[in-house]
Amino acid sequence: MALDKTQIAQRIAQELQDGYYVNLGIGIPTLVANYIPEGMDVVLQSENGLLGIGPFPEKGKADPDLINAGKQTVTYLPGSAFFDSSFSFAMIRGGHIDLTVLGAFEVTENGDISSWKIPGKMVKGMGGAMDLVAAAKNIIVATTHVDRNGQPKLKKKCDLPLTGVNCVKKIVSDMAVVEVTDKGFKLLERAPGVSVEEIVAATGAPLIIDGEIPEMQF
Amino acid sequence: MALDKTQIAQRIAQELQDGYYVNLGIGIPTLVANYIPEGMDVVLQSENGLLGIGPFPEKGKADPDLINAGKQTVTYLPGSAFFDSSFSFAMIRGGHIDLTVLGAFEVTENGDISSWKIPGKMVKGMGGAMDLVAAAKNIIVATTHVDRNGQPKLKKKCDLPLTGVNCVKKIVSDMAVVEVTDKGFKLLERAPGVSVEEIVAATGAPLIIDGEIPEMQF
Amino acid sequence: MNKVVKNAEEAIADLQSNQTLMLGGFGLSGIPENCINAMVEKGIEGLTCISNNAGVDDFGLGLLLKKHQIKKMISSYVGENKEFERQMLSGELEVELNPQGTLAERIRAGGAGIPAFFVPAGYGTEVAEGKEVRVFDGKPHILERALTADFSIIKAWKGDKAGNLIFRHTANNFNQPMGMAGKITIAEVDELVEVGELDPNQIHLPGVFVQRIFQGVGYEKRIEFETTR
Amino acid sequence: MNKVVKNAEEAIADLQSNQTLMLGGFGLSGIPENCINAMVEKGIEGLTCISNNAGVDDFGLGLLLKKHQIKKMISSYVGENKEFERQMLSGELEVELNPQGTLAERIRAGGAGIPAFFVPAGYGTEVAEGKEVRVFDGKPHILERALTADFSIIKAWKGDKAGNLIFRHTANNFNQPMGMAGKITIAEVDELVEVGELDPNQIHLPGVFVQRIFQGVGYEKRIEFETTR
Repeated sequence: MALDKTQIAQRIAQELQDGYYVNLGIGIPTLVANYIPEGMDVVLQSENGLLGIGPFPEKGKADPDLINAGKQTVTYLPGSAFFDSSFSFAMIRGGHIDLTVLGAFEVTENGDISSWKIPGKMVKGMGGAMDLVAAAKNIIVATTHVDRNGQPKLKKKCDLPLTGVNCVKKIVSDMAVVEVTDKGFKLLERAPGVSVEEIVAATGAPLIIDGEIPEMQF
Repeated sequence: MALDKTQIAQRIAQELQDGYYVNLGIGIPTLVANYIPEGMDVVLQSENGLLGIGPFPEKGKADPDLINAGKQTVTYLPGSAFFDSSFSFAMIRGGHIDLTVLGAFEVTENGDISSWKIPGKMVKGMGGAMDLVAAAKNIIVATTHVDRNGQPKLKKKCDLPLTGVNCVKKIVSDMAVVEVTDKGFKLLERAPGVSVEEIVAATGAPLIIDGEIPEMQF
Repeated sequence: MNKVVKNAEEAIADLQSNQTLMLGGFGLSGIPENCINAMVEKGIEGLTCISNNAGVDDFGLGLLLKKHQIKKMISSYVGENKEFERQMLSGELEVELNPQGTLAERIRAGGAGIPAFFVPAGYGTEVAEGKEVRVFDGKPHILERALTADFSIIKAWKGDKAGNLIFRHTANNFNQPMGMAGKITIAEVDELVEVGELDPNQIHLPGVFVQRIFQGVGYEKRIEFETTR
Repeated sequence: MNKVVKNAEEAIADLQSNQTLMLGGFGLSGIPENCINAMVEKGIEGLTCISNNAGVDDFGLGLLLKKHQIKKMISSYVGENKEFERQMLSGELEVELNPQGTLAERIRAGGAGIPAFFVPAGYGTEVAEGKEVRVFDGKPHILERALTADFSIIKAWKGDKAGNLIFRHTANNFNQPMGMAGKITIAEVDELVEVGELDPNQIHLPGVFVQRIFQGVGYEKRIEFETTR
């Protein structure tokens, strides 16, 4: 059975390592924060100027001067630091963030990603996504495997305007964990109960399938 | 009679305006700080990271963490701010400093300046001088009119390696105040008791002399 | 040298139609509420506004949009504003979208006297169209130009009468770099203190960058998405 | 995640000959005394040192120079050091002189992922030799490249165990940008405190940039030109 959003976040959390500085995009990626393994030091960066995002505030304690990049009220943790936007992106562009997790409309077998614009329909802007994908060492996309119309989101070529090229390293979808290799998509894991055939059918580009594909472990 | 160093500094201080942010180079320029007119707000910038240089510390109060760009111990004033070197030069390069006063080996009639290197002899480096002359809105050179060998320092062309081109706006020497105009050097004022003829003789490029040249007033 | 003005009206008195402005803030956090309201009141038009976001329909820059005072926006994210979307799609409003980090760095560069610089962000996307591409260390980059403005209008937490500013939490965001990039920078602050009351090691933006300052009144500090545990 | 090391020896344990280092400080103010001494002790050679100055004959980087451990210096001002001058004039030491602001910005750019940028400083001088010149807004600029280093070795005032740093007065200088530009950044501090003791609004260099930190000992903090009233 395909994963729900929470499970996608849970699976991505397994990619975290002690000492990681991580930027989590809006949506499913934000949920990853809830599954940081106990005892592991992971510091969350918010590109509007905070290193060390804490949990959402208690009711009545929301501070308008303290929001995340999704404009949600947050808190900060001991050891946090605040800084301006140019410094924040110096941190991102300079490669000091270990991992970026973000959503996508489409991802290609060579790691291109479209995530910010649907011509004629959605014109919200790219925010910090282009900077993040151009600079982070490791970029994981959190997404459903197919779109609302059942069309593959993992493709040979993006149809929508690009956010970045050759940048996505891994995709964790509701159906599979897929690595972007020099030779294209490589299937690493299946969602529990989802078959390799189902994943192949739902993917818009060839999948390298090397031996037995294990189920994700939670 | 030609001015002494203190008088050169005094004359330059007359160029200050209320609200000016000023960077004073090493040597005579530093002395300008002693002649800021009473009641005038002038803020001194030190390119190693201080806006608002105060007087030298009292004996026994020198702080190794608080020096000026000449590496002398200083103090700071109420309203001062400290910052790093890249920010300091953002301030300078971005044109936020109103006036830079510095010494020179040579200045040319089109505003070129040499001040940092004597090939084969002196190789200390340019420090912040190249950044300052490339960016300040107004650059005044404080200098003797001739060098130790009696040779003019105001010339048609620099013989020594340049610090910057087309940048010096005014020269206050021990003999004269000279403006650098589109048409070359223009004599503005004479040191008390120094004749126009003496100044012309000591200058290595033509001087525009427009009417009666007044003596400097102190 | 007196930088202190009475209020927003006095601060923006010589601001004119068709000028280019930078306006600090991220979402509705750290926006110069007083000056925005005064600009709405003043009715100047044809403005080019450099601001990461465009407010919401009834607050922040949305107020200027509603009255058609803005000709062009240079931003990174303009969601959460229906009137904005309408004006953009209808062609009434010109919009230049920048990657957020590129926008922030263009502004910092404008204040720092760096006319152009290379960044990786946007390479291979429509952002790169018409821009010089150059490979450094095997990675393609695009050349981006600095931004400056006739006025930078920013919001800080504490400021002293010499213009030194301290920002609070994530309300800093674009305010600090924008404060460096305006020909004239106007700072409105929650609290205006005497010179000497701020620790010189804690100044985020030194007074040299700030030409006018005043203590704002009646801050609404609206929260866009109040999220609690 | 443990960033705290015991001392300078442990901090530089894997530093090797022929590597490129950035060393913070302006003159003798804010230099990483402990690490410099440990490097002298360790005897590594062939170093490329990026540092605004080169210390004095018997202190700071002068100690490494004296033992011929430095192959190349990238600096802006190297006066006040006779041995330096001798080695440079004799050709034993390679020296690249940069305008100070260009040096600082090249370092910041290295940390900020900006591979190259244009500045006016040095145009028309020998600094511009071999560099691309381009006119922006009527003014010629030269293209400068970013600097990075295998190790950045910096000195701060207070630091916490997460690597967050606060500098004091003009001892900040090159330490902050260099802290951003090292593949590994080592910070020695006057005072190492627990996580949470520093105000998050007052951090000059956030911990993400710092890989190793320790509280230094026996700081001499020599004054180059003690000047009093």
